[in-house]
Amino acid sequence: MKKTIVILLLAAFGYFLAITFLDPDFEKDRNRNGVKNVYLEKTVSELKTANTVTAIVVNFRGFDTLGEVTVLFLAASALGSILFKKRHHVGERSITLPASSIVSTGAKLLFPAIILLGVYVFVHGHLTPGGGFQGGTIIATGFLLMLISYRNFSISHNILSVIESLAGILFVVIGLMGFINGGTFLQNFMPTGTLNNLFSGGIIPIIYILVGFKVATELTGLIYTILHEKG
Amino acid sequence: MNIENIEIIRIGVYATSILLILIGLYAVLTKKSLIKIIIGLSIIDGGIHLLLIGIGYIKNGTAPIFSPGFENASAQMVDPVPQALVLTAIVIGFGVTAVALALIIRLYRHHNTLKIDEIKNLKW
Amino acid sequence: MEIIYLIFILFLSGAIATFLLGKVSKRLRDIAFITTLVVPSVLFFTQINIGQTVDFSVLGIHLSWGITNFSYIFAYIVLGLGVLAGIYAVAAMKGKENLGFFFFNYILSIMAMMGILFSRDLISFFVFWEIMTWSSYLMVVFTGKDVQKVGIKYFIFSAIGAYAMLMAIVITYSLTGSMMISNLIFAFPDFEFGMQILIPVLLLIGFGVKSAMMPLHVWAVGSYSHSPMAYTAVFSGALSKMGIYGMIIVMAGLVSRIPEGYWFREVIAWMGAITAVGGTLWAVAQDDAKKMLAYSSVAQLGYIIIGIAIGTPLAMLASLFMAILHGMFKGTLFMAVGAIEKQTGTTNFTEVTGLIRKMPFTFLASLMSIIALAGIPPLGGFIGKWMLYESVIGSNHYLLIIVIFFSSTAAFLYCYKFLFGFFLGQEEKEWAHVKEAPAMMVVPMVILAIGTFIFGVFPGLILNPIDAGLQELGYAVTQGRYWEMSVLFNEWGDTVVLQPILYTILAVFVFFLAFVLTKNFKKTRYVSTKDISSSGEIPKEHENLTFSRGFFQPFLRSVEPLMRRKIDPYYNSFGRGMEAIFDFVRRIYTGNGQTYALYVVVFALLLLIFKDRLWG
Amino acid sequence: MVGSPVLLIAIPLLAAFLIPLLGIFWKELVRIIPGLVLGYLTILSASLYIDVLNTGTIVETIAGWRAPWGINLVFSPLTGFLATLMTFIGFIIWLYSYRFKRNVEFEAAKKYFIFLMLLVAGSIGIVITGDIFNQFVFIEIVGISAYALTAFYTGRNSAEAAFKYLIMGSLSASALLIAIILIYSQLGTLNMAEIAANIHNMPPQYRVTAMIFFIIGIGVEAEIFPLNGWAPDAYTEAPGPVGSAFAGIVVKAGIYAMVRMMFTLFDISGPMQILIIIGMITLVVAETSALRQVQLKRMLAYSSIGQMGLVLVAFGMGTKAGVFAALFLMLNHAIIKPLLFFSGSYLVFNSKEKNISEMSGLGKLMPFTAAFFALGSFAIVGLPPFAGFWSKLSVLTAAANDGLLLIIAIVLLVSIVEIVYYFRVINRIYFFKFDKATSVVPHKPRVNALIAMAILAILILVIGFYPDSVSEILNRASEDLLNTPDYIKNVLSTGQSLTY
Repeated sequence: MKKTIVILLLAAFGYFLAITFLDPDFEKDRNRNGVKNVYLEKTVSELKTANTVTAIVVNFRGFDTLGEVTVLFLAASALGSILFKKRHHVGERSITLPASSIVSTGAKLLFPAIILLGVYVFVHGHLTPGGGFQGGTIIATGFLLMLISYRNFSISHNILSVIESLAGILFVVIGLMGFINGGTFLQNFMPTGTLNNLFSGGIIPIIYILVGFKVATELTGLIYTILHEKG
Repeated sequence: MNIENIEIIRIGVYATSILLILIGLYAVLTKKSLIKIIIGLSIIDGGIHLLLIGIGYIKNGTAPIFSPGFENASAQMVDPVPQALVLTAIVIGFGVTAVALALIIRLYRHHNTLKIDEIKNLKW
Repeated sequence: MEIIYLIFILFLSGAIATFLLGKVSKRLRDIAFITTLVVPSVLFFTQINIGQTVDFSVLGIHLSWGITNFSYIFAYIVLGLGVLAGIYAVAAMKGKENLGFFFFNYILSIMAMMGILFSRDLISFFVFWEIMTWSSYLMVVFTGKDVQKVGIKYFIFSAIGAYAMLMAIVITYSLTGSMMISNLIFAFPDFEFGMQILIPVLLLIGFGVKSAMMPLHVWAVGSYSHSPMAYTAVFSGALSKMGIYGMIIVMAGLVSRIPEGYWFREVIAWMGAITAVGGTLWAVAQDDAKKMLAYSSVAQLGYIIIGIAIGTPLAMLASLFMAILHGMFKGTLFMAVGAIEKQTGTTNFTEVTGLIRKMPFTFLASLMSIIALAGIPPLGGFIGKWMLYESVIGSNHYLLIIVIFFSSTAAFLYCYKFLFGFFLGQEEKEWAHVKEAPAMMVVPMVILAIGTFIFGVFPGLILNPIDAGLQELGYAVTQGRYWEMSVLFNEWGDTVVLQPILYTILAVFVFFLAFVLTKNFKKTRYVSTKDISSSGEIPKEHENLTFSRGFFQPFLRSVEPLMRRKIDPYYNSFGRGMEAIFDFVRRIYTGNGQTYALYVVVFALLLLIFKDRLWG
Repeated sequence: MVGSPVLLIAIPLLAAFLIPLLGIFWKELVRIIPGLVLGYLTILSASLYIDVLNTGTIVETIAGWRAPWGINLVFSPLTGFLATLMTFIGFIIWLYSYRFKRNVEFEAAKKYFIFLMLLVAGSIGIVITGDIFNQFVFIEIVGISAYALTAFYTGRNSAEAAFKYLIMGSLSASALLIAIILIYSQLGTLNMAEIAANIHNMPPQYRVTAMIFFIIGIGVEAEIFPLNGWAPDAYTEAPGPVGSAFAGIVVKAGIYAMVRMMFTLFDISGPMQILIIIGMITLVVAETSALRQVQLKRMLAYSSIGQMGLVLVAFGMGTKAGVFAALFLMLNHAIIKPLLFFSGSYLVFNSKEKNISEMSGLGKLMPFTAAFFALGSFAIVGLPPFAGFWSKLSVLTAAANDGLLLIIAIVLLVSIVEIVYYFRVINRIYFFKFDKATSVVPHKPRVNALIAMAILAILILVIGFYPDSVSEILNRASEDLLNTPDYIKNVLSTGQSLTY
């Protein structure tokens, strides 16, 4: 009964979404000369960043990214706070089954490669598809792999939080340096170099690397917290 | 490819994302398990992210990355803005999901159940 | 600095100082309290000129304060009663907890009443009205008895009244663009028909609550009887008159200027009549003096409302005269009850008897006030009632006059009950130790009682200022013309030369008093309760000989059909019904997160369905 | 020039990242730094606001890109007013909760202060940003801090409350994203001013649909009727100061986002029936639900929702008087509700089951707290001469000028309900006998908490006795909200950012 009602409701809702998005007029009247063209043009001419998406994420809409990093930071803190227990002891890991030797050996083998890949992805964020978030996530998967392969694998929470904090602080400080040098927050104050070089794009790669660190440590921290949670 | 095909691709993307949103909503509205509700929320997020990407699509578009020698290819590039937005939206969705899962752990600790209709100590 | 501001600043700072000093020293607190009441009163009567105004603006709304001839009349009641009851309160409340708070609220409500009289605009009027409401509310709940029932009831009704008034005020503002009362009165005849009905109705609801007009009176009894008696004197004596004050402005300023005013008058007059009859009957039925006086206040306010509704100059004079007199004698009676309560610990007629020798001054004050209340010459109440009868008959309300006569007559019953219950009858051993109340309590009572007498003998003392005040409301210059119409009162208002008839009445009265006080008293032999023989039988120890039990049963039985119609239960069931509905409404918040998610979707859907209407 | 609006966001974020680091060295810093930051923000915001009142709107671009390309922050008479109010309330909340969780683990306290600070920062962000997607990000920052703060106490049903909040919050975030998608796909921009300038080029069916999804997206934070199921639970279960932060800061940001969207983004002028209808329903349902509440905080929560309904009604009138009244209501509510939550928390703290019926006679034992509660109640129900009266009066006069008599009547009737439930509590705490069986031996409020309450109480009295002290500010703010062309012009004409 309830399901039927819900299905009917959703059908109606879907109908309204459909007449909005599937209407041929939806494409016809679109303004195709919005900010997009400016972004594409300025990315090359002023920021010298090959990857426009990165330029947008880090520079044009860098403020969003700062907020986004804050959201991640908040999520990690919130996890700690929500799962916080009065008796402060490190819980037993929930996953108690030992991994098979194939997995553990493979993990050992793969771990450096994954880290390396992650680092590559966020260092080349301004040149190739990829960037801090993607790279950070990859690194976190490396740690996830280690955590599920080795029961005793542990990471110092302090180190994680120091890296995390430092990355965040530096992000804001770079933003503020732009503020001091150029007059606006997050404004580029470094030479932009030439397009398609590793050292190009001004502060973009630096920020993206910081984001990479932050995402990696935060995701690892998240995984670590949840893994050590006894349900 | 002719224009009709492109329309079909585009509409297909939109339709898929709408469908995803509806599926997610269905899970949120009918499933009793907290975990499934969160999965439903994630599916909604997925649908919306797809929709967001979909509006950046242009015919025969390429990725908005300038390779050496193609510095003036911007006319052919898809809209980069939705991609940047979706990156942010994904991360935010991820953060919310993480918090939600932590809350579920807490709820399970407290109520010893994952059924949403049994967790209503707070009402009226 | 404007003297008007100074008065309010003195009141306010005095209130705060009294409150704070209460933490330090009791004596200082009492002194501060009395000073705060006396100094602004003296300032008011000496420094304030009629017509003097101060103007300022708040939030772009022009406001103005100033006293008029008309509000000056009420200032007599407020400040006179305020000061006297204040002196009384210091003694009466001695030893109670939290007195700083009591005095704070006392001063605030006096200040608020003065503010109401000063307000020449609706906003200040409302502000002071609300300050008066909440400060009196805090007095009602001060004793902590039946707080949830009585206090909340008082405040709900006050809020209904106040908000009805506020609605009228904002409508007025939107129609005239000004908050001045004079502008409202000026522009009122040009309003469209609906507004001409709505605004007076809303205002009358507001004022009707405070003046305890019939369907809105249910708060009055509980509140009057629950607040400390020292305050009830002000509450019933002065605060309820603020409702009368407003009502007069509405009836004279607005209602009389539109053709439909006739119906307003009839309806209000009949409501007043019902109030009078109902209040009287219920007063008769009470065994508790506080409640009896509370009902009696309701009834008296009913008379005053009738006079206002009739609206002829004589009726207005009568109403205002009765308003002032009622403030005096009801204030005295409440104080007397307070004194009895302080000395004996109870206010029940069935328990306390024979206090006449124990508390002679209280008795004297009560006696005079009761005579005034009952409307027996030469005390003031008589003149008011006489003028009222005359105006009611003069305006051809014959049915109304029958009702009024009925309730006036019935009022004698409770008047007698009050005197007999407390003061007459046999002395009980239990009350042998009772002494007269302290002088600070007795003196204000006696002063007020004497005042009642003086105003009864020289009505012109009040009637002249009232006359001047009525001119302010647009009544023609009367200068004694109207009360001269009464056979009994030829020229009393104008000259202090007493006519023979007055001498006669006065002589009789004085003689009677002298008789009571001197000769007869000495010859009386005091015996114990059981020292009687009734039909040859000597009563046993356990037999109850207190006559005050079951007073007037036959009468009450005969009027029972009238009294069965109580309005309280309807309000209560309405309130319960609303609570049940509200309780049902909050079940929307089921507590289930999934349902809330459903609400989101349904809400979205609703908006999408009606989307064509959303824009703009 | 003392600084720039961007610091209002950057400094708290910096401090939030710093706190975990500094906490390693000296634990007390964790408590002090948020206070310093919030205090600094208050001063900064106030001084910027004074500048704005004197010289006109400050538009701050970010990363050096002018308005439609980069994100920009708009510090106008309206947003400056709200930002100053929020930072101030945030500081007061910090002051109140400075010694909060003193005896408990350092970790918990650390997180509490981080979340609180980011809650304030996020709310400011919602208000001063000029970009709809950026607003979405800030809404999420506020959301996640709010979830975490709601679930702060591990022993209670707080996780349940937070979970409900989270479900509704993420559904609304999805709706907001759909709205953003619609706008971007049609207009190709995310900048509010540019959207406002071009909104009439958008085909009406998409325009209305986008508006609907915006309403749903922001409605959860703004606590409009069917979307506020989370609010009573969250207010009840969150720590006391957090309830006041919700009522004083977060809701205000939500309401602002909603009216900015309606007034500027969609450039609607004249009365907005939808806001009036939603606001009335919210008001009536919330106030009637509050009547029979057993728990004090829950009652306060419903009251808060109801007040926000009234604010929306006032905004919905669309006239200058209406907007003025709404802003006045917001200001008063932002001052009064925290006071009620502060003092109410101590009352709740001293009753065993958090029930109102167990607070008998606490007024005698904790005179200051009870007096502050009574003052707050008097003010919020609109008794003169306290602050709430003037805002209620402005709402009513604004409604009367539009001839909305029915609304006046309903608002006044609802006010009576409001009086009933507030006075029940006042009666209970003052005029009932203290009962050891139901109350615990009172914990007296600490000095810092008393100071925080006293500041708010003084403000209530000042505004109550001299409402003209704020009327100029509110006038400027309401003019700013209604003047869409100027907003567009200010934002789009700012080429380079300000220098200092």
